[in-house]
Amino acid sequence: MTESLTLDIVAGKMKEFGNAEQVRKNRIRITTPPDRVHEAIRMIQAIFGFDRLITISAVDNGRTLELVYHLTGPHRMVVSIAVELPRDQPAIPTTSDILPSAAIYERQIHDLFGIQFPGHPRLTKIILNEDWPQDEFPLRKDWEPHADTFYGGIRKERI
Amino acid sequence: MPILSTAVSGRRGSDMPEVVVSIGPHHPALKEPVNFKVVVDGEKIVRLELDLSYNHRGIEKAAEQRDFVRVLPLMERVCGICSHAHSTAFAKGIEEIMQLEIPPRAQYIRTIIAELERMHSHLLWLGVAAHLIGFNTLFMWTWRDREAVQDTVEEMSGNRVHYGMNEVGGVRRDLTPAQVTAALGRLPNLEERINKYVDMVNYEETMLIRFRGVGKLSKEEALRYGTVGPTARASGVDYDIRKDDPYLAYADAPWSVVTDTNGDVYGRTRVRIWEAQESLKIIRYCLENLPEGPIRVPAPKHAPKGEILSRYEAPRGELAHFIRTNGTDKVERVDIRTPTLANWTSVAMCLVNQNIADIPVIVAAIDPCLSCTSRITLLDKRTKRTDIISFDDLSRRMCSRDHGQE
Amino acid sequence: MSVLREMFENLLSRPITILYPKEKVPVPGAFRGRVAITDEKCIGCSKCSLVCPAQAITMVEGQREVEFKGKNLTRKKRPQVKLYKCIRCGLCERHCPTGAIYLKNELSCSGTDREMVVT
Amino acid sequence: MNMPDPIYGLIYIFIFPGFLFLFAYALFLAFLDRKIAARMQQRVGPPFFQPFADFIKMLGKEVIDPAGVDRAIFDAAPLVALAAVITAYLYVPIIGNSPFAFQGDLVVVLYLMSLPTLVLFLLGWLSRNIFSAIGGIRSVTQLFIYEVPFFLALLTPAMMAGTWSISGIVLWQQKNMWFVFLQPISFVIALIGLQAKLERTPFDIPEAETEIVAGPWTELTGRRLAIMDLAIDVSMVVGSALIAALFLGGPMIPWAVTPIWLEGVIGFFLFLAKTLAVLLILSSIEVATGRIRIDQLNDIGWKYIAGASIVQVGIVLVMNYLWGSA
Repeated sequence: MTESLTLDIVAGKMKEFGNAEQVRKNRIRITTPPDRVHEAIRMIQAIFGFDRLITISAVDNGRTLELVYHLTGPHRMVVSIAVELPRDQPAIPTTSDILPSAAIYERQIHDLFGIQFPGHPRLTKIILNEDWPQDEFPLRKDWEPHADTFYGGIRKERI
Repeated sequence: MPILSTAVSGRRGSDMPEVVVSIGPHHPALKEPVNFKVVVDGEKIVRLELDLSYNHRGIEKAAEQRDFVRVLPLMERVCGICSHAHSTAFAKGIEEIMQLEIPPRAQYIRTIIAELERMHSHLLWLGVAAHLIGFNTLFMWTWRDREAVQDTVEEMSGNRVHYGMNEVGGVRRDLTPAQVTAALGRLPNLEERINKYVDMVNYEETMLIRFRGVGKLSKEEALRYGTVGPTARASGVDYDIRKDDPYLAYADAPWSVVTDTNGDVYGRTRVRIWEAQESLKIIRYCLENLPEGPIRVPAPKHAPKGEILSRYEAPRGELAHFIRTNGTDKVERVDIRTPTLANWTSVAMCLVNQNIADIPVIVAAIDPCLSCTSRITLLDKRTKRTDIISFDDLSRRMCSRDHGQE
Repeated sequence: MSVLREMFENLLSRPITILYPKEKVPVPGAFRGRVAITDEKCIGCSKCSLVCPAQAITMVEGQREVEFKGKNLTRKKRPQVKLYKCIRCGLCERHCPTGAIYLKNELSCSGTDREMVVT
Repeated sequence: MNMPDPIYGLIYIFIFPGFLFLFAYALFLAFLDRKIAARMQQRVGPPFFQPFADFIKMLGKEVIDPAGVDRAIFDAAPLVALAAVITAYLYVPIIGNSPFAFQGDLVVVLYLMSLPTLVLFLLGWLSRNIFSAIGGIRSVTQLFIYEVPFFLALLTPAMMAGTWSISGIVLWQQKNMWFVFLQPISFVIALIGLQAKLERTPFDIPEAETEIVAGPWTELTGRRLAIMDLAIDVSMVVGSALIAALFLGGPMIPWAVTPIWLEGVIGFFLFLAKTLAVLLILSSIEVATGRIRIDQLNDIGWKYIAGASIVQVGIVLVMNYLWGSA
């Protein structure tokens, strides 16, 4: 276990990507614009040795879609890189080329929130069945099942 | 996924269509619905496609519509084996957002249940792994000894699977001195059995021959593919949330992170059974040093606005609940990243170039919990033709080739 | 060969499994089993139906004179549990102010009647 | 070889110790096998009529034909397997020597006992199911691995006794010594080979349920499954009786008993005791091990088991030479 990181070090190095804040002990959150996420992750990997992606969380907060990349490393510090995406046509470059384990989370988010990840090798249905209707993203707040749509599996009137 | 193409060895110069063995969603080796389309060459796996979407239940959506009292039973039902893990991870996150200080007795009780759960999960896994290699005796024995753990949990919580011990602010049931004594009374016997299994895992030839060198994952790969839990620790990655980010009573109890350098199924088996030994230590410590005091604090109905990444070391690995609240009595979003989901990438990687006979063992080695996961992965970028071929094609192919061992 | 030794030891000892319907396992006292309601104690506050995660509890007509904290009240409704919707989580027991609804340590059997209710 | 009295022959074939007894004993052995395994795993295990009940039940179940399967062959194949093993049984000494014994019956028995495996391959092939096909191929691969050492192991007693007749080998043992003491390596290999022939762990590779569902058995239903199951149970009886005859002295005792029927009765109980002993060993092997992979079996089979059996053959030749010259 190496030296634990403090907010000051991380904030200093990552200043150009956005402001960092200490959410709680050993959690740091950096808010950054969408187009810089790739760069920020590569930077944080290179400087601090963050070698593992815990997860990518997606949140629909009603106005925008938020993505939070949680990374950790040998110093056992969790750095969360948060971005906000517009609700219409949300897209963000994939990180699966630098973080292989991100591919599976990105596909999941693509399914449930409809966020596009340009550059992703295979962005097909992962969590929903193949015959799930296009353009319906069940974890968005405004999603309502339609009575006349077939969602695959069991018809709605039988749910 | 681009990573796969490097690992796939080219087929040995034949234009024959590839044989696709479709395993699952109903198959005796699989305890839960999952589908593998395994492309094989003789008995060797060329690559595989996983399809895990058979029981998506929309729990994350359902959780957004329930208040904090009613969401905990739902969280428990994410998974049967690690039910306490999910409900504790969630309760822990909500409590942190609410800034509640949980009484130490509640912390200890949660720890006891969590470690009992880990122990029963690991014993169950050992049994399943033994069953998958046809060693049914060990399967029966581990499950027999697992009953002792289950009985303890049942006595404490009232149920064998869905313990229902957690609520926001503490635990629901207290441990009576009689229960503590009974639980402590069961431990020596259990310890003896677990030590026996440690011996068996290390020296039993019939297991060594099937587990050694199967599904190997180096430390770099384990990190790269984001593996968690015993799978990662078997490859020498000493990530354990209980040490890295101590919660409950893990900071007090004497225990150490178990790692192994083998990185194969054998290593994962050893890590799991050693972890069961560590669990015993924690349980004994917690039962003996159970602090007095209340078991819960009153929790407010509403949680303030906030977000938290609640990490928990479930039996299968790191479980992460990302919780966002919005000031009401419901969560705005709970994003559950289960350990199995994190481990799938590595499974797909280590299956390549192994034998068909090893599929169940390798898949089981991460202790997959599909009811937690329920996702699809289709791991190949290359557009090679992989139709499910007709039987005639198969027989023609098989007749035309030498079917000796390769 | 510890396996061989244990095998032959087991061969001579009693089996650990039981023939279920003939022999019964002891059920611990704290077991969360079939739900039961003591109608005399119920004050009709409908807390149980609010916390039930499976929404198995509905409040039905059941007027009755009840006593709660020394006061005499008239309750309007009483709970009714759909037994096969109940997941036996015990939240109703935990939140009941009078202890009228509780879980017995009796196994809740499977059945074919989906509409079976406990009142 | 003198033909037996026809009525005695009929009774021998059909009632005792022929088919009727054989089926009962085969099902009893199947029960015992399951019970021993269960008790070793500390389970209660099945009641004694369970295999019989299973057999009757499966006879009554619907026979399902996989799409496109050749019904006639699919129906006939299990019968062929059953017929082969019960024919083999007639040559194995049960109460004294078999009345049908002839010079060279050992070879016939070995040949007939290989048939169920080939039938399994055929069934796997005919099922038009990928698991069955893989299972069938595995069963033939396994056949090639264990058959050579198994045959060598069973032929070494014949080489030493100087006869190809099972009865002759039994008689030789009555005069001299059980082959289990003379050829322990062969005995062990024969047990391993029998385990592999019966496709029991650690050699249940062709029907590995956690890998390929049930291998060739996947598409068997109803009476086909019942008959095939019975054929395997019968070949367990035949196999253990054969090992008892070749290595454990068969139903003979080294001294003469005056009334001829008493000798038969004693022989019968010796047969029971010896087959049960063989079954106990086979069950213990099954309980104590897990399944190995086919490539590992290939490795072990050709490297060690075949090697050991050739060494045993060499030892026998040397012993024969020494005894011959002495």
